[in-house]
Amino acid sequence: MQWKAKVEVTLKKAVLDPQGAAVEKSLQALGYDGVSQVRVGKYIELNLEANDREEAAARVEDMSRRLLSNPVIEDYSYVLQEAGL
Amino acid sequence: MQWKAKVEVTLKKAVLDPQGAAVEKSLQALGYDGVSQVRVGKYIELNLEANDREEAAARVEDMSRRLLSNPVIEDYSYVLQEAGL
Amino acid sequence: MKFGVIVFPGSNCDLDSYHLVRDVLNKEVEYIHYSEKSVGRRDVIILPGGFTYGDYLRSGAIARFSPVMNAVAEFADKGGLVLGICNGFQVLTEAGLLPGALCRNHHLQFRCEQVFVRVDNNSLPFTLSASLGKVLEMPVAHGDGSYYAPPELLEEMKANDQIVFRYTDQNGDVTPQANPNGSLENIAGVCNRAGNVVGLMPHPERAGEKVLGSRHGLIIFKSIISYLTGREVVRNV
Amino acid sequence: MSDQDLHRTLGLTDHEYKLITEQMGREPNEVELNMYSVMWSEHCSYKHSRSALKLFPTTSPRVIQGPGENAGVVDIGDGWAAVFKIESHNHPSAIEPHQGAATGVGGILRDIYTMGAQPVAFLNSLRFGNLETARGRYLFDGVVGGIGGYGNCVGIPTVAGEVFFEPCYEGNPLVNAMCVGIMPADQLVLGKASGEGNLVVLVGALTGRDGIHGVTFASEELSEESEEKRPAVQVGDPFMGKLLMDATLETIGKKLVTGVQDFGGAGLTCALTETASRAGTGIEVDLDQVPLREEDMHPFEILTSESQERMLLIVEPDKLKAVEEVFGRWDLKPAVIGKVTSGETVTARYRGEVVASVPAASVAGGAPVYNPESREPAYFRELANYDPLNMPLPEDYGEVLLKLLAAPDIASKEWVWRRYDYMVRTCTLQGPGGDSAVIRIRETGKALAMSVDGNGRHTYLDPYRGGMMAVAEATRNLSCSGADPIGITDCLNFGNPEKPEIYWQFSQAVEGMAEACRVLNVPVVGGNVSFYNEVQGEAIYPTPVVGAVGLLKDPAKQCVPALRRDGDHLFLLGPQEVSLGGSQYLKSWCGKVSGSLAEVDLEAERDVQDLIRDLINADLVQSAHDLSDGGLAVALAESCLSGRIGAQVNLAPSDYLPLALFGEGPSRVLFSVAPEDADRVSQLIMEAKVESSKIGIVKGDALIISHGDDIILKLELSAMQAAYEEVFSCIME
Ligand SMILES: Nc1ncnc2c1ncn2[C@@H]1O[C@H](COP(=O)(O)OP(=O)(O)O)[C@@H](O)[C@H]1O
Ligand SMILES: [Mg+2]
Repeated sequence: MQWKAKVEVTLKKAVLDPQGAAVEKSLQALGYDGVSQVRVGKYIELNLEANDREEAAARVEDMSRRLLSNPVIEDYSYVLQEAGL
Repeated sequence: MQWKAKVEVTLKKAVLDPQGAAVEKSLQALGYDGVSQVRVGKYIELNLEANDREEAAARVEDMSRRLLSNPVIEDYSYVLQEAGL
Repeated sequence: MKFGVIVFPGSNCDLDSYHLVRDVLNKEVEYIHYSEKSVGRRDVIILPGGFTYGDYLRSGAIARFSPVMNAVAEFADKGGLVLGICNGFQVLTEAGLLPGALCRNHHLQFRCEQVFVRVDNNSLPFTLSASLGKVLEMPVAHGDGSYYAPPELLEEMKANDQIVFRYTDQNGDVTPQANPNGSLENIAGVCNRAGNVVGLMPHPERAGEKVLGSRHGLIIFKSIISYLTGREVVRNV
Repeated sequence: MSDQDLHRTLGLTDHEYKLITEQMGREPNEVELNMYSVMWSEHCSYKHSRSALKLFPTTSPRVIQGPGENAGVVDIGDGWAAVFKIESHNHPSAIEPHQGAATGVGGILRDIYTMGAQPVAFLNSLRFGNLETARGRYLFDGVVGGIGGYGNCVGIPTVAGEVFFEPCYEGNPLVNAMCVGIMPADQLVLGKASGEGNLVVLVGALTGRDGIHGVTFASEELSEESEEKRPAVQVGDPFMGKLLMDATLETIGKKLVTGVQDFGGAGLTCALTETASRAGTGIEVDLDQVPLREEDMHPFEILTSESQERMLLIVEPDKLKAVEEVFGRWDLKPAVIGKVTSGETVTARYRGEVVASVPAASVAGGAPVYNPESREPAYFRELANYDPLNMPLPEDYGEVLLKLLAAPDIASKEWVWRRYDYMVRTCTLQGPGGDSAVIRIRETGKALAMSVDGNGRHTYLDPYRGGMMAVAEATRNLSCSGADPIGITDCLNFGNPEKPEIYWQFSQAVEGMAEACRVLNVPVVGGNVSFYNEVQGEAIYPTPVVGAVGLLKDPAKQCVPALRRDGDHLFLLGPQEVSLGGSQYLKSWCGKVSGSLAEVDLEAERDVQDLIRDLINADLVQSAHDLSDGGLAVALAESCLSGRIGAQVNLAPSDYLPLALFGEGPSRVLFSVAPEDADRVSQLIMEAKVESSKIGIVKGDALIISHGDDIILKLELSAMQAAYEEVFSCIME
């Protein structure tokens, strides 16, 4: 069975996010005041084979930890859905 | 009112995604076979002030088009939720 | 004749353009701070290389909203000459003053090396001193230089002769090996429809002295100078 | 927790705690103890190295500022000065290679412009385990990416470096970053908080919890637990770094600041106590004025945070506005956090209360100096007694040379340096790939040559000679480009100095380096010590790294290794005494790290360097290349490859060809001379009484080496090129 995973990788809260800071300043300069706490991370989409949701989740979990995120500075979260195949 | 927006910015289908290809290759090399169609994009989180959901949506829409994405090569989508303030 | 070099936060080749114009070409040149609302009375505006705003989000994405960019757009609108080098090229595409976009290098690495580019349009103020098909040796130094334009746009650009430079081998042949970053059709530099705004990824300002390895970049500056000199002559008649 | 336990948790010994109470005249409170703990860490206090470092000669008529400030300053004539320093970022890079390396580069950059100098070049020296493991490749790739990422973005070219691979660096890679700057000599500013009533100003990034106790972390061996203790990883922000650099230099240029100090290890605590103690003043700070990135930070966290991209300025009150204007142009807001006081106490207030009040000199300089026990390690004699000349002879020397050329230690590092912008600022006359990099100085018409060198294998086998050889090689590289060495900076990477065997390695290496500096007449003007490079009790090879800077009066005379013209004569200069002990041949071909090093004759070294410089300055040299790893054969191959031309060489009669071809020793230079100059050169060599021989000519498109009547090696350029140039792309991509 084909699954689609959408993984969001974000910098850990305590880790400096210079990119987020620059975007935040820029948005404010563009007149969007009231914008705050901007963080920039990664978004990864992929399809995978797995027999059931549990197996798919386990594999995505595994990939996210090993490759898609850098656990030293990043956290991740994901959603899984059946791929419309 | 405080809102939290989560914006996903992805490369348009027609645009080559070398990062996605590299991640796909690495995943396969790590033994995750059956992984395909990997795409890597950006994930941006931010808080903003707006009186209601509609206003918040309009502003996020606007920022996404003007700054957060480049319409020549990227698409975006977002979700909005009330910030737990 | 007056050159202006825009200094955005994070520009870092501003010095190199400035030095070339002042010390090698002996022309008048001034820096223009990104917060200025006017580019003043200048004949050429250079958007230099560097990492404006750290290249955060996308290269050039934030810089293009600098106050000075409105002035640059107005200046270009009136036919002023605008040259974007490397990051300056990225800023111009982000600002919509040049067509297309610059994406991550296909090998995903920053790459600093000498390349060859061919002049594919020599009817511009920036290239009129070069013969058509002339091959120039210049360095590139960038991580986001892979040129992209959607198919319809590309056709339109070709029809308007907007592709100014292509990466080639030493003999001027467009080959995949000569492409340092995966650019569409080996495109290294483009111009706007009117031909007064040009952007390119290679660094002509780093190829202006023999001790630095090549003087081919001078052709671009000398073209600009003879174009402007010609205009001054006409004006003074 | 009682204070007893707290000081131990913070890495202070009972003895040190007692010293603190003596120096303070009372018990420190928790905040104060934290301040002491970071400043008395090995990283900041140099408590195990200070006595040995005294051996270095640190003065010369050119030296304006020796060790003790953020960087050394050397006169380069015409009213200008060169400023340089090297520093390690080993442990952070082991944890997060990209950010670890990037923040290392950012840190050394700040040390240079803090002095008032415009940074003009970066160099780096790297060591990794092997590239066969995914982790090894990850570290290598990440570190290179981090160095390039920071340097490219701030717009300072990365122009030289070195990379070696040995299993001992597997878990503890070395990342040493060096920066060179230039400035008008009268623009020098020091890290001093002088002038009672002057304002203490913090500018740059917000202060977060990153890197708290980073220095303590750097002063311990890496272990499983260190994972746990690890502070939040520091992330570099080269964009902010560049703004801060440009604006700080502008305030210095406009004489708006009295003192400048960067924030490095130990954060605010270090900046405050060092600037106060250097000036003999005190400082009062209000921690509520420190702009924070995170909420609810404890005073000790504010005082010890190692958030990157921050500077401390000492400003006269009536100049504050002008300072604010300069930074304001880049959207930076200086924060006045305190003022300079009389007395010699640093006092910190938080929410209206005094939370710390410490004697500046005691915190910054009161740590004890240890003279650790030293013991020759058992391995030393054992390995030294090994005789490499017993190894069976190879059948095909061409095959050996190809293997050496393809060894990651020797192979072309283009894969690394093409990721560095080595041209930005358009002053790079010679970038990576030669013996030294050369950067022109627009303002004076002269140029600086620079090189960074160290061979851990050599120092492991013989720390004393290895130390000498590091200094000799770094300066020889400069001499081969025609430049006069004017000073060095050094980074001493060792294991745990509390182990007598490690301390022996350290003190031997320092003695050797000091001796070489004396004879070669180059002062040490700054440096850095990195101890505790150990994983699970296993130390790295003792690895002193030397960064040398030289002055090239006439850049047009700059010489490079590339052979130039068919028919040029090839000379080999220097003593012929070489050894296979610790050689690349022994490592790559025989799989051994053993044997003893060749004798080092420092007088001969000095004569060789003087002579090659004289010959270059007399326009008699077409190319010059220093002989190092891989010996004569590798130097020949490299000279051929960079000149894209072949050579025909005749070896002197030898009983053991591997020694003649691949033996390594100091003080040797391969250079080429136009035929019409050959007699003159021979004459000058004779007059200088330097050993030398004419070994062949530049010719064709192959390297051909014969011994007597036999051709013992013949390799086409293309074959050597394939071996030399494709290694990293193959391994890494
Ligand atoms: N191996 C060494 N050789 C010479 N000087 C050294 C050495 N190690 C440290 N020093 C000097 O000791 C002083 C303190 O070094 P360090 O704490 O690394 O400085 P910073 O805090 O500015 O990075 C500096 O002036 C440095 O040059
Ligand atoms: Mg410092």
